[in-house]
Amino acid sequence: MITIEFLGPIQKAPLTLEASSLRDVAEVLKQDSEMTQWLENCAVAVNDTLVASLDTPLKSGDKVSLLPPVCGG
Amino acid sequence: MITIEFLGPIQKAPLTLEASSLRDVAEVLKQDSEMTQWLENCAVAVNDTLVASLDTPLKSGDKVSLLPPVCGG
Amino acid sequence: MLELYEGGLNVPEIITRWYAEEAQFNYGAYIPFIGTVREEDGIDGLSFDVYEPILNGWFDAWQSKAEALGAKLKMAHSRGDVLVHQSSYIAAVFSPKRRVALETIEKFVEDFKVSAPIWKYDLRGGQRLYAADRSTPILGAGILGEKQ
Amino acid sequence: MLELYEGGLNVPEIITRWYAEEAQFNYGAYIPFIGTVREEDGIDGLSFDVYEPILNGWFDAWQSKAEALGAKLKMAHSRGDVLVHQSSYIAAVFSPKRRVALETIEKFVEDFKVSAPIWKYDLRGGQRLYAADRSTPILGAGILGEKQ
Repeated sequence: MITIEFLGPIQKAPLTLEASSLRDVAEVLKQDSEMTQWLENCAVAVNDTLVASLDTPLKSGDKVSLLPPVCGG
Repeated sequence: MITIEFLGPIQKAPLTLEASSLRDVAEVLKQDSEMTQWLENCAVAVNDTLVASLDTPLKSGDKVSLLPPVCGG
Repeated sequence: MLELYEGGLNVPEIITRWYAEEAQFNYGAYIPFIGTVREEDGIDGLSFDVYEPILNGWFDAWQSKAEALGAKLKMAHSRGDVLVHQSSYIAAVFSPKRRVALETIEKFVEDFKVSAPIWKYDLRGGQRLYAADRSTPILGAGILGEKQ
Repeated sequence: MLELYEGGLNVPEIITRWYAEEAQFNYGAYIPFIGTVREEDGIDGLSFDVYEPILNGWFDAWQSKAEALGAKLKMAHSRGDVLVHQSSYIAAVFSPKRRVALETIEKFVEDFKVSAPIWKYDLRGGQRLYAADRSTPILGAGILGEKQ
């Protein structure tokens, strides 16, 4: 099982699901109409490290974080 | 009569002389061997405004200042 | 050093403490950048969410880059609500030399704006509204939305 | 505003007072650049001569340029002796926006180095030695040495 957490303005409780790569995560989130506006502009971190590929493998216990557009300062 | 003042590291007392342009000032200062090292790297101000031409006219009472290379900060 | 505070920053305390902390390390240039909440469009203030684990990693990577140039970085940021005319952000560089300090503070502040995992909200009439139009996707964002 | 002081600057007093002075003017960015005397080549400190009439004119011209961008400049500098690890120079910009602040502080500080009528001396073994090798002729210098 992996955990997905939604940061900042995404008002959504964490999800727990089975996934072996980010591709599986994308499949699940695309079914969620609330998430449509976020998938195209969110960065993704696995265990708090930003990743650049959908092929990033996942193992049980991993944490996937979605980071929407930022504006610090 | 005009006055010439020497700023910063130029260890020289002010001079008073007759001059109708900076060209006259240059003629006089070139006779002064102490000034050789400074004439080529000093900027010149007339009445506290920097000037760019030897043809700058001077009138009685004007103050000419020589500003050697700077390093503030 | 990265410092997070609830609410507006105590700017005098922070910028003078940082100056004192580095006084004996022979830096020739110190440049703090102080960001203050502007009164505009009728907002009461701004509010911030900060995701600390990734912010720390981003900051540590920048600190390593600065150290390679002989420089040092410090940063302070607010969480939660910051009213207009209060400050929410300080980024600072110490460096032996002027050029490195000027170049580093500019790059650090600009990268902060597009990379640091911090989310901004307008405070308006008791509501906290995500500042979507002023926000920037992090470099590499969007992979989950790719056609497969 | 341009402030000259005998000896080293009271940096905490100056940078916090400036921050307070501008607190109600709705600037979004404040960047002070603080220059400190480094211990190097065995010097005891630096010493400065300042020619105030032309410095004021130079500063006023910069202030006008900054105002055209909605920004404001402040500066403090030492006269006389400043020992190692003391500060001799603060330049600061206030601006509504980040980009103008970052660009203006860089240009202002760089132009200061080659234009402000200030002369630097090394303090070494009780002597005050002109720092000729680190000094820059002001733009347009040399007219008195031209062949006629």
